[in-house]
Amino acid sequence: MTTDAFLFWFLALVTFISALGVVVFANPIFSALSLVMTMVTVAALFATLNAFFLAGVQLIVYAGAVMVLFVMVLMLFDLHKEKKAFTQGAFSGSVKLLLGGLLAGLIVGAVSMSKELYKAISDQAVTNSATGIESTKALGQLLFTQYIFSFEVLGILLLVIAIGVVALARSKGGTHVK
Amino acid sequence: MGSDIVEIGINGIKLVLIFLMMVQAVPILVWVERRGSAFIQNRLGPNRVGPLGLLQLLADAVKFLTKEEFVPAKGVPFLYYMAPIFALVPGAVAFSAIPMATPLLIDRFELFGQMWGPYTILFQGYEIGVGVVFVLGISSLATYSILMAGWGSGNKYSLLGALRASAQIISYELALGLSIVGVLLLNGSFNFGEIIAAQQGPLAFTFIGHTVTVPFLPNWGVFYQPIGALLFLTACFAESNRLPFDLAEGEAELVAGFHVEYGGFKMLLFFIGEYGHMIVGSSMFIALFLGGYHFPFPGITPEVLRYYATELGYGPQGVSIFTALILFLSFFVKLALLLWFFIWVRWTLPRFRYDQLMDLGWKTMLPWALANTIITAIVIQISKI
Amino acid sequence: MLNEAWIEPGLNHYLMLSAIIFSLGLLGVLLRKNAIVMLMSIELMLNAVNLTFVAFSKYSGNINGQVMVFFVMTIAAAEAAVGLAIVASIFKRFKEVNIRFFEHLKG
Amino acid sequence: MDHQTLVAVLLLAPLVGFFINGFRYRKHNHLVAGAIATTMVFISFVCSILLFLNLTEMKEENRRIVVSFFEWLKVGNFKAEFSFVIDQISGIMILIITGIGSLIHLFSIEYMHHDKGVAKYFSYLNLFVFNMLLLVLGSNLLVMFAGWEGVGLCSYLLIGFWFSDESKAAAGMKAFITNRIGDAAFLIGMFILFLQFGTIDFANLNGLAPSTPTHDWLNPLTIACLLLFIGATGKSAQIPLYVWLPDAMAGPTPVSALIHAATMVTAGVYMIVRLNPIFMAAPNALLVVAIVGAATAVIAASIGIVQNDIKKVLAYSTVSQLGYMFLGVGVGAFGSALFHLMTHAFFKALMFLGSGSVIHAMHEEQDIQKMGGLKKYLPITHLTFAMGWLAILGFPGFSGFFSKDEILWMSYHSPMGHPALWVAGVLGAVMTAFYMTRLMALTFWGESRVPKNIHPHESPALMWIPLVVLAILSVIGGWIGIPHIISEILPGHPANIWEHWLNPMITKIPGLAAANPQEEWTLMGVSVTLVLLSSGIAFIFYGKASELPSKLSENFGGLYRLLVDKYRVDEFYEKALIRPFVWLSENLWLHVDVSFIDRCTHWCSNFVKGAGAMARTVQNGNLQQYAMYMALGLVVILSYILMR
Repeated sequence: MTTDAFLFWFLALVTFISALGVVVFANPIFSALSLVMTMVTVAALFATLNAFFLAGVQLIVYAGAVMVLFVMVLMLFDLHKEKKAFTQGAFSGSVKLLLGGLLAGLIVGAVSMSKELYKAISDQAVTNSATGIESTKALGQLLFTQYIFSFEVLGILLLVIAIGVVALARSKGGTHVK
Repeated sequence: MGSDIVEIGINGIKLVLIFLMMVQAVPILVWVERRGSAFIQNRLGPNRVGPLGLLQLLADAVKFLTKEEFVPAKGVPFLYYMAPIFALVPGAVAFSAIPMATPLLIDRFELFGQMWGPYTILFQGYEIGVGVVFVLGISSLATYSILMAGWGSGNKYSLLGALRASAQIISYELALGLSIVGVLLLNGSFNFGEIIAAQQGPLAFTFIGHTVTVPFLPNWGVFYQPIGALLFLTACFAESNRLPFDLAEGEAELVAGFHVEYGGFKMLLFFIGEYGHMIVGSSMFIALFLGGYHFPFPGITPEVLRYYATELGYGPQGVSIFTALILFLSFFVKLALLLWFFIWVRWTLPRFRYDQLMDLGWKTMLPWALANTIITAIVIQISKI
Repeated sequence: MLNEAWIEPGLNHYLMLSAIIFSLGLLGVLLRKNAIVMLMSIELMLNAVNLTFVAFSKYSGNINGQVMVFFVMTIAAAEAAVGLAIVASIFKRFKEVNIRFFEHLKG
Repeated sequence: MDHQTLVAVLLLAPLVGFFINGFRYRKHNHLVAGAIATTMVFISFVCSILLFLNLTEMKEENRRIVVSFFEWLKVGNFKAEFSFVIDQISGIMILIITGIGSLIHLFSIEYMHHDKGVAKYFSYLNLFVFNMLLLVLGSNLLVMFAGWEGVGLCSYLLIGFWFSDESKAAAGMKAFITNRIGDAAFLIGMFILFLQFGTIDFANLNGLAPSTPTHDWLNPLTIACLLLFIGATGKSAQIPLYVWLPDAMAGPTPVSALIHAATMVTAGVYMIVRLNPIFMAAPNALLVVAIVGAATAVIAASIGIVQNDIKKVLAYSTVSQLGYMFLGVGVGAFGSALFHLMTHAFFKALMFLGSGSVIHAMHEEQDIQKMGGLKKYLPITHLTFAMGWLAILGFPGFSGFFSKDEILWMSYHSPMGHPALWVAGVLGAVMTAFYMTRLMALTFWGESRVPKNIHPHESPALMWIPLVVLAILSVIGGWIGIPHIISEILPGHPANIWEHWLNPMITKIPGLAAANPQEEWTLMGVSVTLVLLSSGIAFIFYGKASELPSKLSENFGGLYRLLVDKYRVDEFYEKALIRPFVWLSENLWLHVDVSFIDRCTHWCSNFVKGAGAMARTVQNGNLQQYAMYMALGLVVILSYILMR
């Protein structure tokens, strides 16, 4: 077992457990913290895939901003442990569980039965550089040439959302001292 | 990761050393802060225990360790206990990614009847290609310790303090991230090593085909990015929740914010976390704007030092160790001065009001940082003509 | 069962992991009644998809996948902001974040 | 300015006034609203004058201005341009409408002073002017019909202007519904004309009118003309649809002056004059028109004799005078009818405004039995009213004399006329003289019967200026159409400008013999003498406060009651038409609509509701269930792809 393999299996295990935690913790705050853990391990998995920049962005954006928002909202709402974390209905609940299991089973089965995808090219190209600097540069170049339009649209989307969210969550009278 | 057992061992030892360095800096800083504040406020400060009150540190440590352990009745014990530990981790992890001197070269040597080496040991915890992003990402996790503490304490003041603190940290993280984009653009790299290497020697740059050299100034980022440096330093204050940005623990309104319910050793851990933040911020500032471990005198470059060491008769191993130690000294002095600056500011400036704080972050610093980024990009494009 | 080829991580491993995480997220959406937890489950699903993108990007040597991840992250952040704002509005109105209360929004 | 712009301004100015006052009717007081509305109509008046002057400068053969804005409708070979024509007829009409209109607007400013909805009132008035202009300017029947409906609407709105009074609102509805009957006939007549000639454009229609008249009663042309005439009876208050006009006096008095005396009610006459070649081709229809006109003139006048409401008297007088116009039209004297239309517009508007002034002075008192001796309180009103009185009497030299005498003469002389029609006309004139003198005597002369708590006063200048202007017009208005035989004995022999002006537009009466001056003089003398006699009797009856009227009414009680009850026409309509109709409607409602159609529709809707309820269980708003369906679909599709 090489270090790479050890790292992967360790991270996969932690990811799985914390993802499970998101779904099963009755207290939403623990769910959220569990999700933070998942985010961090997914960032680590990105790093094992040599996507260092994305790992950093994952940490900053997801773990550092989005999840903080979630945790803050949850704490503000002061939701203590819920008596019933799951929606009622034994039948529909079991159907839903079955569906989730089937989906996972189908994909895992399909993937495992397939031949090794892309096995040949695993050690080449920009993505495999040791530091990830080149991959970051390539990412930037792609983003600002081929995907420039999407990038701009995304910027506009963010602006619209910023305005919309402020309008939606605005409280009467404002928060500032007059 | 290393390729054999010795290298792994060395790396492990290195991490422990860096962690210890950070932790051990804290008592000293506490003493400096207390003496320094007294000095600034025209008081005496702790001066009874030991010479200059230096043994006060030990007395404090004993006091912290012997205090009563308790869990708030309405708190969440798991979060309550985890919060101080999480306060420590991001600072330590982030600090490890910052290089403090040139690498050490270790010759082949024999141990346990086996030949090992040669090794190149970096003077930092680990080398990461996109170090800047990594440090930013890791330090953004620090919010969670505050939120966990605030929620886990089961106390309104704690929660409010925690929410304030995390909102503040998120807000200022934006300005922080944007303020360094200028430096990143100039260097075209996320790597601390490359950024620091680019800052050695005298101030020299080319602008539209003209090469300008200022022989008496170092080639530091702060001369290229003064606004960026100022914004970064300010945001660092906010990130570490220190005065004038310590709204989260404003005694007058929130008693003591998220650590109302903490005492004893857990409190100490929070202290270490806060100082850890300061250390990480200062190190990053040094690496990005103050030339890293390079001397402020443009004449004294690592090459010059290596040359002297060779003159003194050291071999390659000795030369590298000599150079690294001297450069580490340079880094250490800069760090000490910056930390003193942090303390100095804390005891000089008054506290902001919360809305002023948010206005400063969103309405002043963010636009300035954006403008700085855009202007830098334009100037870089122009200078390439 | 556990032969050497199985232990060494490859594309398949990442894909399976992401499939499992995706399904967990799906179950979270289907089963939890707290709207915020549902939003978090959606984030989980998006993360699983991101993992797939990065894995394919690495193993096909094509960096475009990482660009997609970049976009997904941005949109996920936006989605989280909007979702939370709506949940906050609902909470203000009903003092409850049970997803069934959102049915009050229908015509 | 070119013609198109002028016409556009002419039409749009009142519309703009309508919008300005209409949108801000809560904000404008009577001065602002009145100034805006009056200015707008005055702008139209100026445009009319400019257009009219343009018209006079043109050559006689093609003296018409046609302005087309856009193609309105085009379905198959049915085509209607949104276009307007200004020729000899409509040129005069727009002068009358905008000229008298501006005077009445001016009068209204003071008259409506105290009303809360004054801006609304002015906006309606402006809208009316716009629609009336549309009516007279339209170059085809469709545009005319648009205006026709528009004036009906405005009439309804203005009659029921004080709708908080239920009887006034009912009067408005009565006018509206009665007009609808006429409008339906008008529309059908229009369709028949289109079927017959393939066009609804006036110029084309008149050009296509057959030169040889048809005497067949069932000829489509005759039927179309009769239907159009029914439309005219509705709008112009002729038998049998005249009942709405007396009730229409519920509206503000200036409205009565503008709409129910000077302009809208003459639309029927205008329409027939406009289509005179068509009508000339259907002499039978014209005969009906003449008989109805004469009958209306007599009957309405006879009702007018016993009315005590000042406005009701004037209303019946209007109906009667409109009867004269139709009599003129019916015997082929289109020019004379139009002439009488104009002079009538002057003196009747004058009298209505005068009555408005009186009512204003009497604090909304309309009963002439409670007036009397107002001469000394309202000198200007009295003087101007007297001018109107002389004009309607047909006192020689006044405008009414020339126009009415012309019609009477033609009804005798024209080959389409008949001595009986002349007799009816003279009878009407005699009665007109009687009741108008009675009105004068009871209102202005004799002893004052004004209640003690009312102190009459002369109206302010804004109200009497229009009166004076109209009085002058009532006197001199007839001088442009002095008949041949009178002009011969006058110094300078003034030409008959009117006849000359209208000549190209009017179809010649076939077989019209040369006038015999002696005969004409005789007839004129007879009618004038009888009229003077009748007014003399009325003066003695009422001016001298004799006992005769009450004695007469006692002796002829049956007749008197019949007259007071207006021949019980309303009651007859109620019994013969309205009740059966209501009965039919009720039965249809209860037995067809409720028990059959509703049941069918309920069954349909219940079916849909049931189906929806079944389908709704799928879409129950439960987000997680939706997500489950999505997951289900995902699993199914995935397994299908994998199993393939």
